[in-house]
Amino acid sequence: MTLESMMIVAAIMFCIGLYGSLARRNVLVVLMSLELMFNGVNLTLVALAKYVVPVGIEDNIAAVLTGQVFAVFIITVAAAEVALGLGIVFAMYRNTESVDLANATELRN
Amino acid sequence: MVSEASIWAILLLPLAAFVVIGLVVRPFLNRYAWVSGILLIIALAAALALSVLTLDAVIRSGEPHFEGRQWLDVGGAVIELALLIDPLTAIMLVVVTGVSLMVQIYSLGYMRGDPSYARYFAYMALFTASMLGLVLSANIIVLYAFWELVGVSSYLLIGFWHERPAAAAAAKKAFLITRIGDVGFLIAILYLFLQGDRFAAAGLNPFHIPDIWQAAQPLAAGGAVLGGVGLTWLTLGIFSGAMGKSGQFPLHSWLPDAMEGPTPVSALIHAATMVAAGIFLVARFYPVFQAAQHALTVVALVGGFTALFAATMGLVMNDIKRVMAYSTVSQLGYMMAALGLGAFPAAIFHLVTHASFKALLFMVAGNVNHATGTFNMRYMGGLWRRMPLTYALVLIGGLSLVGIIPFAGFWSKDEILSAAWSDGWHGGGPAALWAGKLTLVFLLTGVLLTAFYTFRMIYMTFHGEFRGGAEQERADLAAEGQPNTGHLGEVHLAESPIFMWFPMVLLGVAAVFSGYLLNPQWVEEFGIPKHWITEFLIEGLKSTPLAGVVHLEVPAFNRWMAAVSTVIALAGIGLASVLYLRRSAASKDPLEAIKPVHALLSRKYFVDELYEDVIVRRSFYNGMVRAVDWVDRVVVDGVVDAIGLVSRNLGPNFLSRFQTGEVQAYGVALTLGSLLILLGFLVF
Amino acid sequence: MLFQDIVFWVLSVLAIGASLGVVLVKDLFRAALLLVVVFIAVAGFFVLLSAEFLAVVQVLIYAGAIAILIIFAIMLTRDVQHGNLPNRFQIPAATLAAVLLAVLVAVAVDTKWDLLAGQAQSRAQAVQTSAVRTLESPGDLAGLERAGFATEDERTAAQEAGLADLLIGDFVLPFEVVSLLLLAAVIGALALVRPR
Amino acid sequence: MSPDNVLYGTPLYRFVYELAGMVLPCWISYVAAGLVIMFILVNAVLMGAAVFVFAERRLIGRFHNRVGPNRWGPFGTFQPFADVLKLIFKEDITPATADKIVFLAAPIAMLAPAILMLAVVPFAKNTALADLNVGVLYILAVTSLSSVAILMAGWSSNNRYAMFGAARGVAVLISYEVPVVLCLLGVVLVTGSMSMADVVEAQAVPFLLVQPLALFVFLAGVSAELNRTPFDVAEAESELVAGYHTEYSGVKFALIQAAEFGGVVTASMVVVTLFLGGWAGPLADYLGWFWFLLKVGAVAFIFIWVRATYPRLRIDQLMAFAWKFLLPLSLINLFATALEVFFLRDSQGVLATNDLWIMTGINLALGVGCIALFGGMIREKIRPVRWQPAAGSTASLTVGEVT
Repeated sequence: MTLESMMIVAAIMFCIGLYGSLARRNVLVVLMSLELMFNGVNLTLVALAKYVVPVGIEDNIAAVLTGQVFAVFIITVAAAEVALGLGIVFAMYRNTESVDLANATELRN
Repeated sequence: MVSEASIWAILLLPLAAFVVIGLVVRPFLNRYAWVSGILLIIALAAALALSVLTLDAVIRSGEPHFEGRQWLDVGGAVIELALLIDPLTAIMLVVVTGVSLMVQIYSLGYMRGDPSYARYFAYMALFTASMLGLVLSANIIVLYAFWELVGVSSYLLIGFWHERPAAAAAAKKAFLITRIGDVGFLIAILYLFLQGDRFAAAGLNPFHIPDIWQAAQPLAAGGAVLGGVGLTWLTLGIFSGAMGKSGQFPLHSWLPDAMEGPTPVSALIHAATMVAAGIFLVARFYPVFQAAQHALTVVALVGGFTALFAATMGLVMNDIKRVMAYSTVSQLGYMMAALGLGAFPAAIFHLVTHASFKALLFMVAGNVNHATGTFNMRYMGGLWRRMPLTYALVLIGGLSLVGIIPFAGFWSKDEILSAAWSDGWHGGGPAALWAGKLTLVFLLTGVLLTAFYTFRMIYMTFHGEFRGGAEQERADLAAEGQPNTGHLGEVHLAESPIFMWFPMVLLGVAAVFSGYLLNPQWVEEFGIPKHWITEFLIEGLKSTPLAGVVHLEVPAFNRWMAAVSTVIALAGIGLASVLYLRRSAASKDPLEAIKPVHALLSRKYFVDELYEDVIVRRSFYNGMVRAVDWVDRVVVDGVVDAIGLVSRNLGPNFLSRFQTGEVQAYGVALTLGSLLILLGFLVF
Repeated sequence: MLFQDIVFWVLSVLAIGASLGVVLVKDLFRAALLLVVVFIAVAGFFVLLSAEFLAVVQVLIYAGAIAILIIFAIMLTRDVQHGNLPNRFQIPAATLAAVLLAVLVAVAVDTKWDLLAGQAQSRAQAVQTSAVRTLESPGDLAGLERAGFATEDERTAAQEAGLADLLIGDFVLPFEVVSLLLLAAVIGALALVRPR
Repeated sequence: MSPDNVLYGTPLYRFVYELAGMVLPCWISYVAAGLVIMFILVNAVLMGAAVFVFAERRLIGRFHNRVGPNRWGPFGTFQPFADVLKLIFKEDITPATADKIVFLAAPIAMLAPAILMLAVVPFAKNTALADLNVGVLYILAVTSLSSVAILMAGWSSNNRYAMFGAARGVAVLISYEVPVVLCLLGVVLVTGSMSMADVVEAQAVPFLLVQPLALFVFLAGVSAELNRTPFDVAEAESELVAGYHTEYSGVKFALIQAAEFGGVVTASMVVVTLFLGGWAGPLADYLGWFWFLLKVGAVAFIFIWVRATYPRLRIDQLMAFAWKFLLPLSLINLFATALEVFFLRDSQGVLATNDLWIMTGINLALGVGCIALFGGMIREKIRPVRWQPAAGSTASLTVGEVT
């Protein structure tokens, strides 16, 4: 297990998520794919925090935790995103009886 | 010495009362609204005690000096939260907290039963706190902040009964007109900001008030940062702020309208706080003004003219509070004239005595209103039998206002007149000398008119027969088919409750004694040294780094001037007695006989019309706005139309093809774009 | 390193396989369950990366809350069994994702990372694993010494290094902003789903 | 050798690993040691569940004024094994319309949290399988997984009742998670650490006294999360035909039951660790496990007692209880604890025993006061509502009374 292998796994997860969020009709699958992307990013951050020399470590050993702090923020933002995203999904489902993103084109032209 | 904390407490106690009333009592405990009045009175009593301690400390051990706390550091301009405790501040603290305390006690009775009881006291607390902050600030920016807070809270209080259109309009008017003056003040502050580099070169802070004093002094005193035309305009800018707040001509017109607020508010605004703020501001910057003689000339002329001008309008008013209002404007003119004439201590002295007797007079008006339900003097009369105590108090207040020996107003007014007579000021050229004499004439005429309108007011209100009060007025209005203005109360002729007359008695005592005892003219009395307040204030200036620069001397008691002014005042009283004392209920106002003059005066010299019609409607609407409208329609709209034309054609025909509305299409494009950037970054 | 390698490979296969499942499985409910598997696998990765706190938070928030919400949303919509259909961007999206993956892998492999070496890494690990705990007992201090904190000062610094200090110290502004964001999200979600 | 292994600090693991390492290759001994640990854990949970089931049935019997199972073995001790045998040999039915894989996975997923939770519980000094730095948070995280399992069971059965039961169960779990997390934060604040061993060490005064409100909220929240009466709306037999495990039978049903009763045992262990001083007691170094088991028995008895005493709540009452009663209480507790810790701790951030006693005094008073206050306010909400039939209807129902 090295930094590179960790980052490659994270990149694969990110790209699967990217594919899912671009190529699936169901808005719930898109949301789940977004979560995959978030997880890939988090994994990268934590891996970098573990292996790479952080800025400012000469002054403060706590600098090795910076990546984890970022991950905490991302998890929080992801929670907020899901809450809002599902709210939008419900609103959309209530109005159009569908969760198909291809139907949600009211902003066309 | 007093501790810094206790001085901050003077400011913070009313502020805390405001916060507690506004955030706790009003939203949650509105059933127990009486708590708010008690709360504010306790806070103010404590503040008054601390103020007296502060004054005592300043008298005994000189000015305390406290280090400021840095608040902001904006682009090199350091703004500090600092206290400036000099004799002027110490006296103002006692006056403001004292009068405010009396007014609050009075309000307990006057405002009883008002649905917005807690809101009233919250505003009052804010008002007092901002005035105290204004008095205490050593930094001109902080001072300006409190200055505007005073404006805001007066707006709130004047418009307290905001459901009445007249009150709302009056509040708006007061706010707007004082704002016109404040623009000048703001420009002065900005000018100081621009001079920041020069101040810094002299090691001074352009916003620290003692530093500004020093900067205005000649080179010998370590100043000379400010000078010449710039200094004159700076002082005029400050003066314009003072004009707005103190209701000097031509910005006086808001002040009589401000009577729409509750009467205790009028008492507070007109006695100790808002209008005194203008006088205080000029006094605060007095060392600066002194370096700008031309500005002082302007101050003296404006003050003198206002003293006379307002008094003439007071002659014909029928609303008892409006008489008081014009009287206040006129007395403020006296103070302003005294400042302009170099009699800085006399102005403050008059401010103190005026605070006591004018607050008293307003409370009398409140009592009268309480009894008759109206403010219109034509429906009063004969009240002295029913309200003997109020009558006695109004006599005290009136005689003090007129300036009859030995009441308080006599001593202070006399000092102003002596200063005007004695050329007690320095450095003015022939023009300035001429201006001084002109001012003296204004002021002496003002004495006559003051005596006349004061006793006209007393006679119309308290003598003769009772003319029916609010009920009669309501009937008359109905007969003329005019709408009821909505604030006519009920008639019950009796003395007011103890909450209302207790502070009045205290103020009455002050109105009798504060004049001589604060400033004994000949010998030391009860341990109070001769010319105490005058000397005290002058000492305050001399203890600053400006010693030797400020030339002020205590004018001796001028018995000729005293005699002349007394004679003139008695003449005014006599004239009023002749015309009004034996007047029958049915006869018309004798002054209405001189038709054109009466019309001119009762329409207030058409100043409101001038503002409304000529300035706003004609020049602004028809001139400027038309021009701007043309530019807007032709130039601006043309450009907009052109842009619209282009985009209208570009959008549907070309750009809209790309907007499919499918979020994933955008996502693909986004990914493609960022991928291209990434690849470009990697390759190159 | 053997143990970790085994675990790493198992977790990798699990995470990638489950991710693919999330995107490709027809049945939405199963996709959501596979998402939970991904989350747990990522939590396992976090443990491997000595971020225990994050691992637990990952399970608590992602698997315990977010996944549940998504499952509820899935159950409230129609066509769960065959709900996961591709749209017309399938081919461009797959191409783009593949190219992006290639680029990312190239970057990850190609970059010369400035790695923590030897002792520095064991120190970093000691700080990271104890990121949410005050180290006081003699055993803890001995552990720190073993990790390479030789002097008293260094040990004190390591004891005091914690996520909480960073969150309300250096990162207090983002922290507050995120809390504001959460509040806004809660209000926004309520406003969106309230019955009209 | 790997010092990075999470489990490596555990003496048991190291012992097995080194023993196996003598004869086996390195990586096999890793796996073997891990398997041994798992074996112990699973069996501990299953045994705990068995003992608890027996105790519950006997005690409920006593509460009902009857005898309870007493046929097989001394005092009927073997009864649970007989039950298990019966369930194993019963036919294992999977509904035709069920989602087969998920249906199979759900009982396993349900048992997993109970087992995982046990990994951080210290039975005696230095006996936790993994003394995680984040032990308390770990417990919360692991319990939150069970909601996924319940949803799996409910959804895959393809049955209305099962689905309703699952939805209710998850709603209850999510709602009660909030006060539980908040009240555990109080414990963490006093301890200054999330490690379970540290929590035990820090209890110079049992947190039963220092954090009475937290204990109350935790007990209520945990019994709701475990679907114990009076909070068992998710599997209410009389309304939902046993809720999410309607369709389960045979071994799978046995697993679900084991998960539930094992969950009660592990929850009791957590309560003991967090609030009752864990292994602390006279001669704790030698008799720690004894004190621990004694306390666990006491807490488990309380669970049984509550079950025998209170009727089931309605779902809206349940939600009101969580959001309007437990949540404010836990917030008050958290706030009060934070203030107390802030003012009482010394410069090192440590609380002395005397400080704990001070907190005990304050918190006991606060707890009684708050429960009295909020209890009065919530009573209005929880009180049974007499349902007024519409005009013309002859039906007369009573909603919300004892079921």
